[in-house]
Amino acid sequence: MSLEVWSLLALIFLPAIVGVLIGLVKNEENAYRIALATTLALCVPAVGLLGAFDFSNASTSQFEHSIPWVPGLGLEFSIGMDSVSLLLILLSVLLGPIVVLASKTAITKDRRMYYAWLTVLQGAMVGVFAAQDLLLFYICFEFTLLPMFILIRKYGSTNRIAASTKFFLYTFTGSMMTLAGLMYVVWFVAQDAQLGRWTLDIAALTHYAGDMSLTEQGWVLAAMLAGFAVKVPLFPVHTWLPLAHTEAPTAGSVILAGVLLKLGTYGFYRFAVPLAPEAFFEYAPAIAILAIIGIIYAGLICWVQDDIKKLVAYSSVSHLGFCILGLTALNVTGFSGSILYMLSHGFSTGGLFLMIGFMYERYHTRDMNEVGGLASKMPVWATFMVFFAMASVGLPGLNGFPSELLCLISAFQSDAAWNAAGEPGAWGASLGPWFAVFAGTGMVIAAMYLLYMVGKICFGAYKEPADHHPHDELPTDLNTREIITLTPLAIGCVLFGLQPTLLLDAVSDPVNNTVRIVERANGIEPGEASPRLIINEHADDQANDHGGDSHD
Amino acid sequence: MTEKLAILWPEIFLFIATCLVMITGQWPSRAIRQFTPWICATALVLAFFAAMTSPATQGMFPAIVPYAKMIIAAVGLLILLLLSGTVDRQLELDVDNGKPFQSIRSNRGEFYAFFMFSLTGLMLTASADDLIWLFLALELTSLPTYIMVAVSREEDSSLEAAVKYFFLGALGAAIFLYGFAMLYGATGSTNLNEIAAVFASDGISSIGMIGMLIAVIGVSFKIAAVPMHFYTPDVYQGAASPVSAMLAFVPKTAGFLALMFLLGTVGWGSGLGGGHLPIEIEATLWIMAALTMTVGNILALLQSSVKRILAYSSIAHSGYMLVGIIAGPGSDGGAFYQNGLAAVLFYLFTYGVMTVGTFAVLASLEHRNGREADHIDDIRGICKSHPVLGWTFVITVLSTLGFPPLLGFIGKLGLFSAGISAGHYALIVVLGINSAIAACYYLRLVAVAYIDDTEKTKDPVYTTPFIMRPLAGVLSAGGVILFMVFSGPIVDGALNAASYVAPVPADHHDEHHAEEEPRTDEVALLED
Amino acid sequence: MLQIIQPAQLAFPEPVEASVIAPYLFVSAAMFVIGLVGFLTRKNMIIMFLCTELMFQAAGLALIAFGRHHLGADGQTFVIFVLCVAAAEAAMALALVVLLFRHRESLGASAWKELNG
Amino acid sequence: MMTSSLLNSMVSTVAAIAPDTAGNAAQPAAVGHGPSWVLLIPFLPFAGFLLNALYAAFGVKSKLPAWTTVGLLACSFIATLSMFMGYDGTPYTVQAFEWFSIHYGDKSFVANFSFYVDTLTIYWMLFVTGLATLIALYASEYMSHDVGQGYNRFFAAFALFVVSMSCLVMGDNLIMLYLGWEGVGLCSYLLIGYFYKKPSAVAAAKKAFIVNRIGDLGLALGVYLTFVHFGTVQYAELFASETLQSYMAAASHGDFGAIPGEAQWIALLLMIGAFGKSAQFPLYVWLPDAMEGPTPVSALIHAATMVTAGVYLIARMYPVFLVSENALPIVAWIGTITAFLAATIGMAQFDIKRIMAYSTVSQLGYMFAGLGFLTPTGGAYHVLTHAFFKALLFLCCGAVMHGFAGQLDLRKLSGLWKVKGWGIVSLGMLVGCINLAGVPFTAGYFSKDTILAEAFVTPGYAFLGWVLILTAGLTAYYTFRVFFRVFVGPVEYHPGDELHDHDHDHGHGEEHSHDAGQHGDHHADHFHPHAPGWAINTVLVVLTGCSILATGLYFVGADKDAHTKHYADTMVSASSASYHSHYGTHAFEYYEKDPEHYPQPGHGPRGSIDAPLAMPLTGGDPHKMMYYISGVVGVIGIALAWLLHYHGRTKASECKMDAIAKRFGPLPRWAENKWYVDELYHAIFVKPLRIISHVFHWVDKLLVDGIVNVFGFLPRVFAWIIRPSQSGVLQGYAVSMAGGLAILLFVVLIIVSRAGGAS
Repeated sequence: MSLEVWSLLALIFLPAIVGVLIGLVKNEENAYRIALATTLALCVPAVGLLGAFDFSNASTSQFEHSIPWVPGLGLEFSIGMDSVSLLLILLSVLLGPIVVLASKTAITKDRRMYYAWLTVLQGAMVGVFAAQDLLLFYICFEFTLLPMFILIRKYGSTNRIAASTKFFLYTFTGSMMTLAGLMYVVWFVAQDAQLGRWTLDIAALTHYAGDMSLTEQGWVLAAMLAGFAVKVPLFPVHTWLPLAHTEAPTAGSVILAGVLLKLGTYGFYRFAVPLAPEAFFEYAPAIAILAIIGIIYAGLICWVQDDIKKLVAYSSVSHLGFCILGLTALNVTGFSGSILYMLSHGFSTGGLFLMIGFMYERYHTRDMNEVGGLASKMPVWATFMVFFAMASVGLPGLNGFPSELLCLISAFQSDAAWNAAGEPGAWGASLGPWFAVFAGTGMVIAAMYLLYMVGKICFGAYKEPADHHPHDELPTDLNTREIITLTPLAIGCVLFGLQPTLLLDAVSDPVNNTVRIVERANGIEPGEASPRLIINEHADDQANDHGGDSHD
Repeated sequence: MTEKLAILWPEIFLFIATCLVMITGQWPSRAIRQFTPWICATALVLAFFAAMTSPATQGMFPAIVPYAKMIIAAVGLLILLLLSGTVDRQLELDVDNGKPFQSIRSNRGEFYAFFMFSLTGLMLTASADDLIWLFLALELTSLPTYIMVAVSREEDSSLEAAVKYFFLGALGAAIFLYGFAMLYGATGSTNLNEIAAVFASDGISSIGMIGMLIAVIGVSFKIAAVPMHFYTPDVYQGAASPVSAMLAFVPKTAGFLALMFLLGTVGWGSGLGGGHLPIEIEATLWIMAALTMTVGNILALLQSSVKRILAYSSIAHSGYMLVGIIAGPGSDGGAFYQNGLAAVLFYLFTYGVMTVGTFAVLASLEHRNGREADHIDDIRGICKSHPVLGWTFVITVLSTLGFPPLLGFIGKLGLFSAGISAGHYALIVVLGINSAIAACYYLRLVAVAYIDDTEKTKDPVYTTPFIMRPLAGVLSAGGVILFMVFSGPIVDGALNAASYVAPVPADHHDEHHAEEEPRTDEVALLED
Repeated sequence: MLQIIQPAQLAFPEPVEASVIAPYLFVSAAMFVIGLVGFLTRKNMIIMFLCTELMFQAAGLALIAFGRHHLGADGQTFVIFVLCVAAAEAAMALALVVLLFRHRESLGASAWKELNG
Repeated sequence: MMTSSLLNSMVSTVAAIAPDTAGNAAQPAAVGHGPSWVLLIPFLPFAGFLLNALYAAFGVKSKLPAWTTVGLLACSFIATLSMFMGYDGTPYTVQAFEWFSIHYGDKSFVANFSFYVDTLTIYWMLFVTGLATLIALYASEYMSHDVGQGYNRFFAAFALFVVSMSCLVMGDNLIMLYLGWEGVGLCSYLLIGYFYKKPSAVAAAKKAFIVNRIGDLGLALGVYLTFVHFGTVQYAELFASETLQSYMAAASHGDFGAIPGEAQWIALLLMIGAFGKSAQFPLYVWLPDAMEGPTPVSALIHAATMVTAGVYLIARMYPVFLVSENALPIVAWIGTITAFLAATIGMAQFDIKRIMAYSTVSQLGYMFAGLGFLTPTGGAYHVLTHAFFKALLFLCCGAVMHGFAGQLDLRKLSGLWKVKGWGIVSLGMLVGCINLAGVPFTAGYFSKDTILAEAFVTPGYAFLGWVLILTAGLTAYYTFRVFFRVFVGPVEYHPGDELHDHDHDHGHGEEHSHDAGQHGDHHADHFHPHAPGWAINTVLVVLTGCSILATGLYFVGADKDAHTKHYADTMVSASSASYHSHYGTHAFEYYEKDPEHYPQPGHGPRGSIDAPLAMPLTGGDPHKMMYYISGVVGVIGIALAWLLHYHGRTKASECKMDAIAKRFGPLPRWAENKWYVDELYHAIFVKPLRIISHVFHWVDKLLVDGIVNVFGFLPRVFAWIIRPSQSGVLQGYAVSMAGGLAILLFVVLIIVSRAGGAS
């Protein structure tokens, strides 16, 4: 095994081992130290992997290694990564030290257990993205529920039991259906005359799954949606998220927003699209409509929240609508935008959750009617708050913008009738401009609710809860530790905003591949011109006809 | 005859041990009395190895014997550990305090003997190829457990459990016996292979079908399938935890083996394009499976007694496993993923290990007054107060939930893939939804034991003085982890055991066997 | 093993028609149903147990009838084993009932309903 | 298959010949790479932003940020100047770094962080950086109350604004423009909300951002559509695109039917963006409220530069607007409506800064009307002159506000000219006012005339022309109303307090009470206005000079070869805002030269050709007639203002107008209340949306989550239902078993019989 494989294994298993160790240490303070040291140390192999990754060959799975596990089921401990996985792994690893740092003063009881599970969660998340075996993916996907469940149930606020239970059961129920769907695909591929063996290798499955009939794909897609859509979450199966986010400890919220929701979108990208390409093509508009409803509906709900954390939680629903919209566009811009969204959303929303956490530690309330005007007391805090809010609004130059832009453009593009360019990889599904228009209102709504939040909490006259007592360990404004926690996220926001092309280049190959899969499955030849181009050639006589088409 | 004998060595070892423990258990010398479980253990170990070397048999399931008996012996060992101290506790205390030993008061001998009888019966079930044999083996498995339930605790509730168990058990036995009679009537043979051959050549007559249905329904009492499940929670709750653990494994295994053998006679080759049981049986089992899972799981939601929860969960698990039975051995039988019977065999082992672990934790805890831990508050915060037990509990419960990547998940995966391969999508959806419902109460158990804050209770629980019980738990939890990682051999074993030779129509059979088989038998008889 | 007892066939040179055994089967079925109904309706545990015995014997009767029909010894063999088992059960049942009676001074099955839910 | 490969070859053929055909067009086809020092223009202010941010982080308590900003902005201005000097007529791009590039097949979505320099860019950047430098200098004094408090923050946002504006104007693609667009929006938000303890400022900032966001949505969709339709968002590629060229050709014949609907939609969508940023009806409501910000901000962002971004956008994308049948007429109408509406409101306001704000809205309306009248030159020229004189006016108002403790009510100030130290301010005000009023031979006069005349030149817009002339009169009236009330007449002043208070200590609660104790001083008779210092005066002098000198621009810079008449014309005509198609050529001149071939569109934006091309009512060349007409109208307005607000006025608060106003019934009150547009918007948009949001919230809580909870609860319900079967009674169990089996077998029987029947 090469060093890279060892690094990857370390990323998955070291947290688990350390988690056990943390559970055994005597001193609670040491739990924090060990967790911090581990999460920081894990950055080394992660960066090493980044360095060793061959980006010229980004769509093939690299650092592959597989260990037989349950041969009877074809289950192998098979890991590896393409560039999409690599980036998501980096995201997960990066968030580790941040959430550990952010928890230092926030968590005061049972810290061993807390840090142990936080660390274990790290490994599981890496496992999800590194899995090259369908069931290994599923196992890690499901396993992440447990640490999160514990973090919410044990360290959440008042309504934590209901929140954690709903979180677990909702996603668990959905993913049981997903398991059934995935197993069906595996079974189908095993029947394939060409392959004729039972395999859980994602690449092989992706290759053969497109042979399923449309009906089969439809059911498989429905099954996968049941799990992934809940995880994302897509309207109308989103209600667990605000609750979970609101009740979770800060670190939990950050991880939830930063990575765990991305498991759903990653599932969409990695499984729902390639394994049911025709069905996805067929039902993409329906999914996109749900995404758009989510964008608007959740956005408006944000606007009337009093609980600041709930506001940000609903904003996640709204934001991830864009991510799904990009996926349903089924074109290169859409997938790129969506992957970018997966990466960048964690930074801005994660940042907002941290901000709220820091505020909560000081004022012990999340009610925006009780605190306000914090800019005068906590200028540094307020600056970061405005910064992350703006990143979340999708201000160009910050991280929200490139992904939002690409997702919307892709929806616009994603209609043969509207897409004059007619290039391969461009038009994807049949969404069209109206999707972009309605989704675009999300931009306005995001501005409404985030500025509403910023206006209430940062600006105006200073207000504090009646029973406010200053936190013993914390200064009025952010301390150095907290600033250090926020800085990487802020840098990430700017970096993603100004250099999205780094990421776009990195994911370009896999994305083009995925688009090819969809196109091939739907009988679109590479380089085939869209009908639009023909119309352009004869613009004079067809213009009127076309006008009718475009609004269909 | 020797051929039969060759596969019966495990039973023989167990039977010898049974005879021995009946004597040693009553022995005045304490050392010898306490040696009793070790005899059982030795026999079980011997049986395990004897089973390992069992040759293949002829018939529908030629390779089932070694696997089935090995898992029986292995889980039997765990249960044996768990049974320590169940009976004669007061008696031994009295002896410690200088009272003379009164063998009349001692239950030890018969208790272990019954346990061994029951395991013998279970193993015999695995070797059964005849209705008479099957009937006797099933009764041998069940009858001792009735007594064990009754004597396991010196409380009224164990008697109540025993009476319910016994009467309903007798009813169930009567039902499947009547089914057996009709099967015999329909085919003229009690030999399962011959019955299968008749069914294969002449089709299944209506009396045969009714007989089969009645037999299946009767046997489903053993696995606590709806609507034959009613006794389960009461009996589990009434019996001592170790005995409940045994009840969760032993009759269930017997029932599933019997179901496999019975259904093997009609085969899974019916339906359009094959791959299905005859529709009457499939419909029955389908409804039964769906109801069993659902009823088990939803009723478990309302319980506050951990043992009742586990009982209902045991019912639900029978429902899961029925999916494997319905799915059958798959079309080509070459792979685990589509062999539902292999999945069932694997799951039986999995379930045995997990459930023994969970019960072991309960069995290891008791209140000051000797009342055993049962209420959900009794396990509150045990991860703090008794870390080893607590973690055992958490691991085994999560595994029972089927939480990946624990052993239970791998077991459930087999059922999932077999069900899907056989095309029973709706049933798989029911299974999925039920797993989620089940998650609700398993999570409650995990949360109570591990996560939630603890308050001081008036009546805390303490560990029992029997070190073997936690040991059983730890071994189970260790097994869950170990076999999670190295489940390959067991999966392969289960697959091998589940390889099903579809019955050959009787006319062919006659040409081959009717002329050759009896001759060998006669020779064998002469040699004897 | 059971095929060895082939000589038993000698005693019944002719297999009988299904119609010949039909009455036996009716009686058997009736016994089974009576047993079942009795089990469901009677409260006394001893009588309940006897009802299960009745069901067992119904099966036995059916076995014998079928055995005659098929001209095989399997049926009778089976019945002998069934009788043994029934005897064993009876022993257990009586022991149990006595024990229960000591505790509750009642033979009614409904005296035992502590465990429920 | 055949057709597709055939099409492929056709596509590639078209692609191969595209550069040639593009070369024929007048659009800049070959775009070279420029010198990289051009990057200094945006990056120097960016350095300023970073430095100021660092100062803020380290709590610098001096005027250091101001000097940093002024210095860097000056350097940026110098760089712009040298860009202007060094420009050789060929547009070029300078790339800072890659931003977006996604490739698929042989196409791509490319939008780099690079800058596009042509004459329009230079034209805009010159006054943006120049004014920014001056206003930063002004602010160094104006904001001096806040040294060590919000000073760093102010200049950081200020510098960031210039960065954003540079990106907006100089970006080489629409995405960069969008970046700048939102960037200036952010800075506007931050600066309007500078006094963040004041709820009205926070509300105004929020309103500005959100209203702008609505426009931004339109812009964004326009950009997307541009990309989807033309396959590029880069100006150079877009203007050279074969498709656009063919549309232009079609449009020049009035043949809009040949242009696909979605291509025409682009302009309409971009237009919405422009309306938002440039405060056009119906999205103008944010701008008057934006006066909550410090006055330098109002001057730079909300008068001179940012609000002209809409004009820039339309000018930049003029080819795309030309191919849209309805876009430019709508722009013209909206511009005119805005100009008139804002003027009527401006007439009734008493807050001088608000009056200036409404006049800005109104003047922006003129610019838009100019764009709509097919004279981007006129629009751009008015942008330039307006930038100078409106900045001047705002800065003068700011000086007044600064000196009189936040007093802005024209009823409470009078005769400032005579107060010691206020000469320069008053002079500046006068110069600004004559420009705004369109007094003959001022820069404002010429630039406004360019637009007005074009209304009569372009067929179909005569009515709008008259409305604009009327508006010009109103403008002159309300402009001089301010001047006559505040700067001349009897000397009288009352200090403001509330604004000053906020101006003074915007965010320090501890000092609040301390300050409040001093309020008595302000109200006391011995209040001494705080005359502007050297920085303010210098800036005012420079700007006064610029406003006067801007007149000269009308007479210089003509380019005979290109048939342009003055500096602005030359600059604009050499850029994408020019139109060298048949359709776009100056209609009047074209008609004169070649009436035979005058395009006769049936449904073009110009309406019917039957419209008289001579000046209506008066006849003659509209360009010449307008000199007289608008001059006269302006003077009438001023005279009215003199009569009603100066003549015989003895007190600051009373004048003849008060009596006249009463005769108009409720109209003045309605105008003063801005025709209740804000209230209307609140009632028809905000309120319903808020209600919908609440409804959604409850729907989410009760219905969506409720269903989930019901499903979550269902198992328990079923469990409660079947729980009685576990009664604990042996007999019960037996009965249940038997009954269950009976039902089970019955169901199976039905299933089997069904299946049997089917097969």
